[in-house]
Amino acid sequence: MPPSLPPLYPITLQHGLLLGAALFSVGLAGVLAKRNAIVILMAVEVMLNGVNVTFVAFAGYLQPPVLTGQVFAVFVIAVAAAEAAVGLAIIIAIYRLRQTVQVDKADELRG
Amino acid sequence: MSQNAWIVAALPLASFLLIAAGARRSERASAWLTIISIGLGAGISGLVLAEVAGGARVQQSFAWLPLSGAFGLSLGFQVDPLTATMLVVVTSVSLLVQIYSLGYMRGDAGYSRYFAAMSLFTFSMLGLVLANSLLTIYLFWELVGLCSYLLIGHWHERPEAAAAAKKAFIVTRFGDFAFLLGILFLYWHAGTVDFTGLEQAAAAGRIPAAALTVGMLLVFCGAVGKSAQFPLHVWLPDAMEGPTPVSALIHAATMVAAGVYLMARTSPLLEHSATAMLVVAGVGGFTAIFAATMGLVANDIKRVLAYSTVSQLGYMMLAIGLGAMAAGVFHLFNHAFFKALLFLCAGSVIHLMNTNDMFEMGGLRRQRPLAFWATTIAALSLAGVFPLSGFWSKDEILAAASAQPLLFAAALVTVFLTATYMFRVIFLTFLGSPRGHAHEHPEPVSMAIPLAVLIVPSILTGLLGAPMVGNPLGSFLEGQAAHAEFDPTVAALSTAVALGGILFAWALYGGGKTEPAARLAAQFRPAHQLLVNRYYMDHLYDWLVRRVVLGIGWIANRIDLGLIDWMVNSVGAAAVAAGGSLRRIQSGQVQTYAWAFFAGAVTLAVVAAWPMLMGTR
Amino acid sequence: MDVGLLLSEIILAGAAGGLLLAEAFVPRLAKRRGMLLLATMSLVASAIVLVPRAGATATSFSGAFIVDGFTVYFKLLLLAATFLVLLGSGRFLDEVEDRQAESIALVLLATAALMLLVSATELITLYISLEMAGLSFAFLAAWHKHSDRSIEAGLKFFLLNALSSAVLLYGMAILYGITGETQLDAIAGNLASAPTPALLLSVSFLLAGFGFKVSAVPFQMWTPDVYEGAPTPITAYLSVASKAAGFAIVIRVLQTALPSAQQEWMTLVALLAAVTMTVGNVVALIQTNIKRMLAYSTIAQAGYILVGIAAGTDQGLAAVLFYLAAYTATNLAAFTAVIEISGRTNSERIADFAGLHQRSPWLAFALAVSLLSLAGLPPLAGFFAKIYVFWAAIQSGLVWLVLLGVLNSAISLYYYAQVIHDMYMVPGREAAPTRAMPPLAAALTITVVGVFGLGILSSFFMGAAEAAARTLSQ
Amino acid sequence: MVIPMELLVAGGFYTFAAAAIAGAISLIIARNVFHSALFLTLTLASAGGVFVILGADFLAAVQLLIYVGAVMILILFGLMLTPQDVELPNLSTPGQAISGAIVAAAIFVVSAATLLSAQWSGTAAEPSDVATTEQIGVSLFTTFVLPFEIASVLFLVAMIGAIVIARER
Repeated sequence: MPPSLPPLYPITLQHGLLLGAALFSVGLAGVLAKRNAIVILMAVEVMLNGVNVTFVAFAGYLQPPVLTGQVFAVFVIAVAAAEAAVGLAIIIAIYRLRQTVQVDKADELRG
Repeated sequence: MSQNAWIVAALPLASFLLIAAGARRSERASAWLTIISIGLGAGISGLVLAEVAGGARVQQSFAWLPLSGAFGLSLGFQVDPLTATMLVVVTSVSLLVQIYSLGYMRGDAGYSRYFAAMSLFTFSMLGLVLANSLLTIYLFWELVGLCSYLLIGHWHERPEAAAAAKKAFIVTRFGDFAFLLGILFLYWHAGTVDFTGLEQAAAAGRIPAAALTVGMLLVFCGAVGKSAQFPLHVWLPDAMEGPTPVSALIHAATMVAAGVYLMARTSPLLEHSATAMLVVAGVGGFTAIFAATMGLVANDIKRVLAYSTVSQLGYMMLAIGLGAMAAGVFHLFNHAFFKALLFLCAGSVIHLMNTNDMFEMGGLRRQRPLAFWATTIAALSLAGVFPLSGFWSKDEILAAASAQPLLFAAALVTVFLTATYMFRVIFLTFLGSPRGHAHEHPEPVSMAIPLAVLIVPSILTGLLGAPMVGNPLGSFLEGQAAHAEFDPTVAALSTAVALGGILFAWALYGGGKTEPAARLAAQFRPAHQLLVNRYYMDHLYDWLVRRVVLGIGWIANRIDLGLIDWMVNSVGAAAVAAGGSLRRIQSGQVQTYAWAFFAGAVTLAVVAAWPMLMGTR
Repeated sequence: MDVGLLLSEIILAGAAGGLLLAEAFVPRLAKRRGMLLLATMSLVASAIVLVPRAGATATSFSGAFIVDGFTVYFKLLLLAATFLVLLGSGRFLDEVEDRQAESIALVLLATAALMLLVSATELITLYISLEMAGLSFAFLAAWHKHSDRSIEAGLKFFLLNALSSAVLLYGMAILYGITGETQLDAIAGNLASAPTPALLLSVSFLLAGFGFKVSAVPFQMWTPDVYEGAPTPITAYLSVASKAAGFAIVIRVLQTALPSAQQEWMTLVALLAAVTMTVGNVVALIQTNIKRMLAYSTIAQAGYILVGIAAGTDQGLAAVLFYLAAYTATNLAAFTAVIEISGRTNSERIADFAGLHQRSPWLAFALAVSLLSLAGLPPLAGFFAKIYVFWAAIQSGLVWLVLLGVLNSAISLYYYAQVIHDMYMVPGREAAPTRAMPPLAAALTITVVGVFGLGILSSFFMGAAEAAARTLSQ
Repeated sequence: MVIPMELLVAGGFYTFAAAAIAGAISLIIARNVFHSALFLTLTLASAGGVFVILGADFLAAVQLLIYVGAVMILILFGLMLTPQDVELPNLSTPGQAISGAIVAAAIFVVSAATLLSAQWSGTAAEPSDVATTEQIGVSLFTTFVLPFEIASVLFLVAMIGAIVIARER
């Protein structure tokens, strides 16, 4: 079955999925295109939000309703918070050594 | 006990591992670990033998490399009369030799190494004896070869010893390679390498007759290498470069007997191929007489014994080739004891004189009376003089050969030659007046005891196969009441021939004189030269290696350099070049890595959905 | 709800907490030897708790957590690997003197996380265990925080790990959307018999996410950099424990949740296996740093292991389980030797291993044995592992993959043998022989014995692996 | 005039969705990292709005509390602890940025096409609008108590590690 865009309204599952995919991809573009490690971290958060939107969309529309998707999203948010802390700790440590947070400067290990 | 017969082999392995792990720092510990482990093994072997005599049989194997389908390899052990007999021979001779080594090797720099290798060797030999399949036997076969290499080259700082070790290794490799081919060949046709499985397949006619012949001949090649049969006999005399106890144990009593054991073990298969049997008998008979003639002129006491070993192994092969497996094993059994005794006596006089050359000995009867009497008894036994042990087994073989005039004649001549060269040794070494300088040092008790002990079986073991007690060993091995083929005419004839040989030796060397022999040698100079130069076999091999093999090697090398090398190098260069370009992708940029990651994920998704996109699913 | 099933993990977490508290409140007591003793005791206790569980399958926490033969096999492997890594970590702990307790505690917590991961049968539990392990590894890789290379390794691992879990999560979200379930067996129950494109998208994303954990090409690119930059004991730990758990969860998810797409995932895994072993071996050819070379070697090994998964049979699974045990022993032997050698020479260049045979024969021997096992030479563990895996693949008709695998093994011999050649044939500079710390020597001995034992007695261990694999397919 | 509920929902969804995507794109385009952080806040908050529309009221609260409240503060601290030239550099090399965009687009096309073409069995016409807070709360302490407990240990790991790695010594 060829993919087709959902109708303008009402809002359906497909709308949510499309938004999720869009956020995921835009976040990915940010990860691949930005140099600043902290901004990359932010872009990762955008990707995770894309996934969360997908989860919530499924949780909202699936019949019979199962909230597992929302619970999953709660955990994703929790992990994202921990991840941010971990990432920032490492970024601060690398900044202390090199006075920069540009990821393309971290290429001593290669080959 | 026979259910756990593997313990017999495990004990010396444990002692080897303990020595390697640290006991090597103490010479005393190394030696006693070896002796105790083998001693225990000998005790257990006795129990096993008793149980097997009572009817116990064991057959155990476990899947070593379990693969589903038709393949998969298993290892295992079996206990039957042949195994039980061999266990006793190997452990008891090994035990006595180890005790002897205590004194003989004293002061040697590699004392612990020697005992470690001896432990490993005993383990391998016992494993070989216990093996229940050709594959298992082959593993231990190779291990035995490795130990032999280590022990011949024990004094590796001596170039002759190093060369001899290498020669032994390489020559036997030829046989081993054929053996391996034979195993694969039989496996191909029978689908199993277990002895019982092979026997059933052969009995049921599931192996084509021609295939069985080819397979058994290939297996026999392995035995030819290990048991130093013509034309792969050249390594054994050189192997005398090793310490004398090594010669006694592995180049007389046990390891070289592995070939005979292999043929005895596979004799149920061999019996299905008359051609293979004829070849085995022919090679055995020829080797017997061929090696004996070379023994006539060697001056190195150990070399004479080595030729004698080759010759006697030929006897055993002859018996097996004639279908008299029990007679062959009986001879192996007797030979192990009196040949070990001969070597240990030789070691005793070598220890005293510091030379192997009999023409530098003479008159040693007074200094080493025990060795003299032991040698005489063992020599009489070897020559087959009634009623010593060698008489009974040799006569059984002769009786078996009596139907084949040519083989019978060869065997009979060999009896004469055997008696001659053995008494030549005795006259030159022990009688007459001293021709060399003895380093007067007393013989250690540890060396005397094994000599004294070994005299007993050299006299008595023949009774196990004697007809008047009903040939118990033969019945045991054959699994049915076997009557010894005893032919009074043959017995009388062989005894007479042996006595004739002794008299001939007396005429030439009696009382330690050497002139008659020298005169005879001058008279038959070409023949003498031929014998002294060992039928130029070594020269022939040398020439072959230098001209033919090296020539082929040169051509192969050209091809190798030109073609194969080029191919290998190209593949290698391509791989390295590919590595180089892939390495550039590994740029150190984390975002490149992330990019590759997602590109890979998309690719996976597309590949996964491809059949659906194409509508094929 | 049987909390007792969690006991082995709780013991480890408790020991980690105990270490941290001890360091905070009674610093005088928190000496390295005592801490290591506590840690190893907790590992042993954890193993003792586990062993009786091997016989029966038990689930708990609404089916989110399972203990069966399969999980016990992997958990014991993880515990053994952690134990050996801790034994060999003396030098590393000296270097991070001010944070020893945290180091050991993090390793224990990472092990607990991997054990939870192995037992997870529900996507949320699986995800959160995976993240816990991943974050621990990011820290541990960056643990030499004053070293440019270590911190760079940490950053790279952290970023790529976050991305891989994002993709994994997306795959899980889609799977959840298709089935409305997060329990693996319920997912399998709700899946239609024929796979849909959405399911295949999910499978692809899941494979990408897991591919990161097991270093499958092209998701492997973090591996060499992180292995080189991270402290060597951590590299050793990553290369065996993380990888074993990664394979455990790949197998669990593919087998339990996705049998309906088996044909498709077998194709994908076979493809990954082919690319992974080839790239790993080819790039390893030109490495000059031993840790980097071993990193590419582990990538290649992951390729061989994937061959067994691609076979898709019980026999293939058993072969994979055995392979992982053999690989754990072998790789730990190699890394433990490298820890000691590079610690002495202060160099990780392969060229500096020249003449090692004279300076430290035992180390050279251990490294040579492990490299030969990695190359797959008999009678070492690696040889039998390869035989089993390849045989299972042949039985599934993947002859082309096995041929490629054999070709790869031949290529690999070249770079493994090069190191051995340098150690034994090339004269090196003189250096006073020193003695290794006893725990490290013990770890080295245990692993080398393991490499021989797993090889010679392979049928025995293969039996255990088969039993473990059977519990999964039941 | 009564505006149908459907239309209201649709309007809200599109507003929040557009804001979320616009925020995400601006995050990439912005040259100043602080601006990026603000755009991230916009995206996160808008995603929270989408959650409300999709019937996840509790999750929307969590999103605002944790993301906007905690994570954003953390990121701002991170930005301030790593003072540098906040303007440049911005994007990676053109090659990296363009190939990155291509792969991101490919991911979008593949996932969107697959997800839109799929048959989602038994989906409702509109999201259920029961109150979720209690249900989620209960399930966190029953069905999902194990991941909940693991998450607490995960935070312990993050805490230990962050303290060790980020502290000055």
